[in-house]
Amino acid sequence: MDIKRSYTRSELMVTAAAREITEDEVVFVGMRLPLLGFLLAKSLHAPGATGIYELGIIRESLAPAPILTMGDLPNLYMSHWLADTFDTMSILQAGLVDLSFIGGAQVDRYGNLNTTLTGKPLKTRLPGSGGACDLASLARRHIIIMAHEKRRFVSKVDYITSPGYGNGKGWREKVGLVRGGPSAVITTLGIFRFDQESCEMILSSVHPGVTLNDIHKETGWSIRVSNKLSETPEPTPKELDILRQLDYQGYWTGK
Amino acid sequence: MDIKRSYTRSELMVTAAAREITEDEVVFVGMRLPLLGFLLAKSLHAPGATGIYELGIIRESLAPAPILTMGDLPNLYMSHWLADTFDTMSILQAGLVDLSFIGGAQVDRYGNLNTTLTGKPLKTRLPGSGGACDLASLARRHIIIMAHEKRRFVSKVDYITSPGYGNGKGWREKVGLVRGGPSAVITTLGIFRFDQESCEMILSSVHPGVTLNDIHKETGWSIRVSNKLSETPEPTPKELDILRQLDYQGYWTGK
Amino acid sequence: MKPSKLMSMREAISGFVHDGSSVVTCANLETSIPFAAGHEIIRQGRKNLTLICPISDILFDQLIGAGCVKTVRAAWVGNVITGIGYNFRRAVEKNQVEVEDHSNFTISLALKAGAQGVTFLPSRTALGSDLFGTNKGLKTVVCPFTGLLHSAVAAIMPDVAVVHVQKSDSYGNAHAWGNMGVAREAIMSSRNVILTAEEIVSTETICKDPNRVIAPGFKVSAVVHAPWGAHPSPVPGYYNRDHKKFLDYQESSRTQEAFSIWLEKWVLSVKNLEGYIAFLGKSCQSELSIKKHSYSEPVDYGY
Amino acid sequence: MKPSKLMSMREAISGFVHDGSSVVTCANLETSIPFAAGHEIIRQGRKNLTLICPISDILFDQLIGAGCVKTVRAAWVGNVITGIGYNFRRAVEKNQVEVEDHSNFTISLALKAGAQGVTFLPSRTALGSDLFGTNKGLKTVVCPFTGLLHSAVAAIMPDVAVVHVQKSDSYGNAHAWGNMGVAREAIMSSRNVILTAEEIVSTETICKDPNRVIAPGFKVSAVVHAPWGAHPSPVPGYYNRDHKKFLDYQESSRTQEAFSIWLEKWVLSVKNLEGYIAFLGKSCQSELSIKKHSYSEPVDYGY
Repeated sequence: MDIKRSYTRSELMVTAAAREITEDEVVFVGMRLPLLGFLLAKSLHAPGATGIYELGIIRESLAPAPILTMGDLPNLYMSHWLADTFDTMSILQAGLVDLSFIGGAQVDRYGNLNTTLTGKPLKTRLPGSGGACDLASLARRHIIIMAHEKRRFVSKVDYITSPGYGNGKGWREKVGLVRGGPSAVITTLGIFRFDQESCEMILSSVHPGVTLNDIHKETGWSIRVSNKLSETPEPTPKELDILRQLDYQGYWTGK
Repeated sequence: MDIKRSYTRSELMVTAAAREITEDEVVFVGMRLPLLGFLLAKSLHAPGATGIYELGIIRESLAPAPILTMGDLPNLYMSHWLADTFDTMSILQAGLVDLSFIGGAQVDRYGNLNTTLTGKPLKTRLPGSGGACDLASLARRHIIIMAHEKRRFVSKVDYITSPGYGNGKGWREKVGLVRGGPSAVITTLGIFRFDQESCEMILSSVHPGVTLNDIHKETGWSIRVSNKLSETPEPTPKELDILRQLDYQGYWTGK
Repeated sequence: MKPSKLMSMREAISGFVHDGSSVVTCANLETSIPFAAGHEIIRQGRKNLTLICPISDILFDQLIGAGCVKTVRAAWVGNVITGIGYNFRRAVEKNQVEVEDHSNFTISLALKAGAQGVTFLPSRTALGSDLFGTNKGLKTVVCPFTGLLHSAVAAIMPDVAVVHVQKSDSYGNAHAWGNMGVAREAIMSSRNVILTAEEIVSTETICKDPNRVIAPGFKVSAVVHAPWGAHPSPVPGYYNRDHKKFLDYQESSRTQEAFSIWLEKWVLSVKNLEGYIAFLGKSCQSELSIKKHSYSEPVDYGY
Repeated sequence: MKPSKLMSMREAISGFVHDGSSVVTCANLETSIPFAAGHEIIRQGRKNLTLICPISDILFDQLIGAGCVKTVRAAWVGNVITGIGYNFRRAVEKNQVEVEDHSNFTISLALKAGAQGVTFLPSRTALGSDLFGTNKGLKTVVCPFTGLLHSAVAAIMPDVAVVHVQKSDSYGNAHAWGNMGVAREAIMSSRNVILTAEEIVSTETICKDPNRVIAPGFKVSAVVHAPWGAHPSPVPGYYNRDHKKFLDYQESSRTQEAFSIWLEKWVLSVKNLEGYIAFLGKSCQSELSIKKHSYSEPVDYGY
């Protein structure tokens, strides 16, 4: 349904992710779409944001050349600190990371995320947590980016790799988590936020061309809809221009 | 009583300390006499010994110029690793340190050492543990170097800064220490070792010119004497020559 | 003079990686991955290895596909640029490989504990997650001062670490720069350490900059000269990432049959690193080489 | 552009070190001791400070003698080259200063815990010692995997760290080299951080060698240009240790009267670092300067 539009669904998602980043925030940057979202925000409205990468990289400037993975040498060049993974994790655990982005295979109504095992019994093997569990546990807030399909949007995930709000309000405190939780879910169909009272996911905006019915059809539970439901703003020409420089081969956002 | 001799008591002690170091050992080096002892051993019979310094220094070569403290810049120059204090302590805790030397104000029959508080009630304030408690807890063996005076050689120390064998055999295991314990005490009067059965200090050799009576007079308990009691070998001319180059102002061993 | 630890890749692997060994590698995460050492492990036909690391960018998948692996203790196994590791998935789903599920932080903590000589370390991560169900090295512990619940991570002490560095002398005194991942923990927690190095240099070169040293030389068991030994991953100061090889690997590993062809072509038939470099070809090397140099400024360690 | 954090020593101390503050300093142990910052604390008449570090080579003794200190959390307080710290001994024996007795490792662990965001860390050190009796931040904890007893060290999170480095930009991105002591832990565990630096350099100079960076700039609150700011302790790359000043300090601190004279001469009457350097004199500076330079070789961070 994006055929008539001048941008791809991935471009819309990356742009939405970028807009979640505020100037001067410390962002723990993951791979693929989150990496692009961070670079886009740095290029536009949040030039003062600091990027932390789990490999042991902190940088305040943009890499001087396009990068496909966070370990590409332009991402090390003229960075502000090259250190241990443990250093970046300590910064995260100490509460110094404002925001992170994670992706997943399965999410549920409380924002719990699964990237480890699916099926009942658990039988389909996925790559695993990486740093996602740590980011979901320890960042001040985190944002989930993923494809919106019924098999992925389930009432209860098969396995909690990255804790969201568990089974609702108070759960994080009860299990011993010191802060954080998901603040948004950006999907191929819309943007979701979390109800402060119930900690349940609420549809906040639908992407242009997407209907409420599309969302209900692809969601495995009866999703609540915000009474201030809006349409996700489209990427601006400037955003698209920068994004296409960053992903100049269209590798991540070309389709 | 050293007046007739060609070396000072301190020179004898440093030489004795140096002889405890075996080729290729990893030695955690403390300040003052232990530092000299290590440097002397490195210069003579143990050129392959590795020195670890709590400041965060590992070096396999001798410093190229005389040093008075371990942080003197010649001790950093061309060293093999400059790192964190925590790195050196982790190496120690992991069991990779063969030997260390510590000094103290008060020692008892089980080799417990006090460098914190003396008196009953505790009222005289001393500088404290530094790294000594860690070395006594975690090195494979440690050697105590100190002046031999009755007020310092007491049946039971007023405060255990650096654990020896506690109250005897099995104590270290009981309190949770994973290895180690003192292997020798080098004093101004003699060299003491520890009985494997009782873990009690035993006089092993007396320094030239020192009588058994001198030692009994200056020891606050009835010290046991080895049935293989010997005289501490004097420093050789070569040892003295090197030592006087290392401590060229006679600052540590001049008197 | 201490004895040299310099040896061939064949000697290092046969001397220190045995059937059933636990091996920590890929410790820099996405950079300086010791592919050459990993491929030699495959050629020597090692079995029942336990592989340990946070994330492994296709090397674990290759070792698994070649049948060398029994257990994986890791946070993520796959192909960073494309996602899924197909050999990994196949082997786990057929119960040929067991997984101990970590996060990047818990595996770092496990190796850190091993490096520090404690049997566990506390953290605030992973609480409430199901990692506790698929990893016996995770429990909880209560802080004796605050009463706060912490996750407790059991120490890991691998039999051997395989780490790729930029420069080493013959005794294992080595310089590494760039992102360090868990390379220091890998070296300090392991009983034996194999360093593969882009360059073998004099001890003097190393000691001129002791803050650049990765770990004390006395921890190192073997030093192997391995130029291009981390290709297709990048090595700071030496070569860029060969993205195409990682992208192509997706198709080359999608089926067992495709993987067998890949394995024969890139590992078995090239015999050793020299053969691999020759097969790679000069134009590929030239393409990946550092074009825009950026040198650190000297600092003074004089007196 | 981010705002500059560069300020005068007076501004930095008055802005971030208050009466009653807990201060970690002397974090490199015997090198790069921030004497200039410490003397400014004395001149500003701070009271009831808590001082934190492993060993403090005479600076803690000076701050105690000047009446700034209420509590010391440390492993060793004295004069490294001569032993006893007389002001420290006098103050403790008169119950003017309280001591929390650490070992070098336990204080490192306490700061490490603070830096890592956990409330304690386990260790195998100090078990059986009487440190547990004079330090409420030491308890024991049982490993949930092995049942082994460990010492538990409570986290310390100081109000402010004062650390001397070789080079910093105006934003707190700094290069440090030499032995690092607990400087990294000091910076990462503290709420505010004052860096005093031999040289203020461009951000470009720092970013040319990011492995040389001591900690992320965003942790730093104030940057002070302080050449000779660590005299009489040594600073790698800048000046040697002034042994004579440490030796003389033994007599200058043996009595309260002698110390008053020393304090007037070296701290109160010199007004600031510029006055101190002038008072020190050119020939002393020349004597301490680096004679035999030894520069690190450049490494390439290009792409």
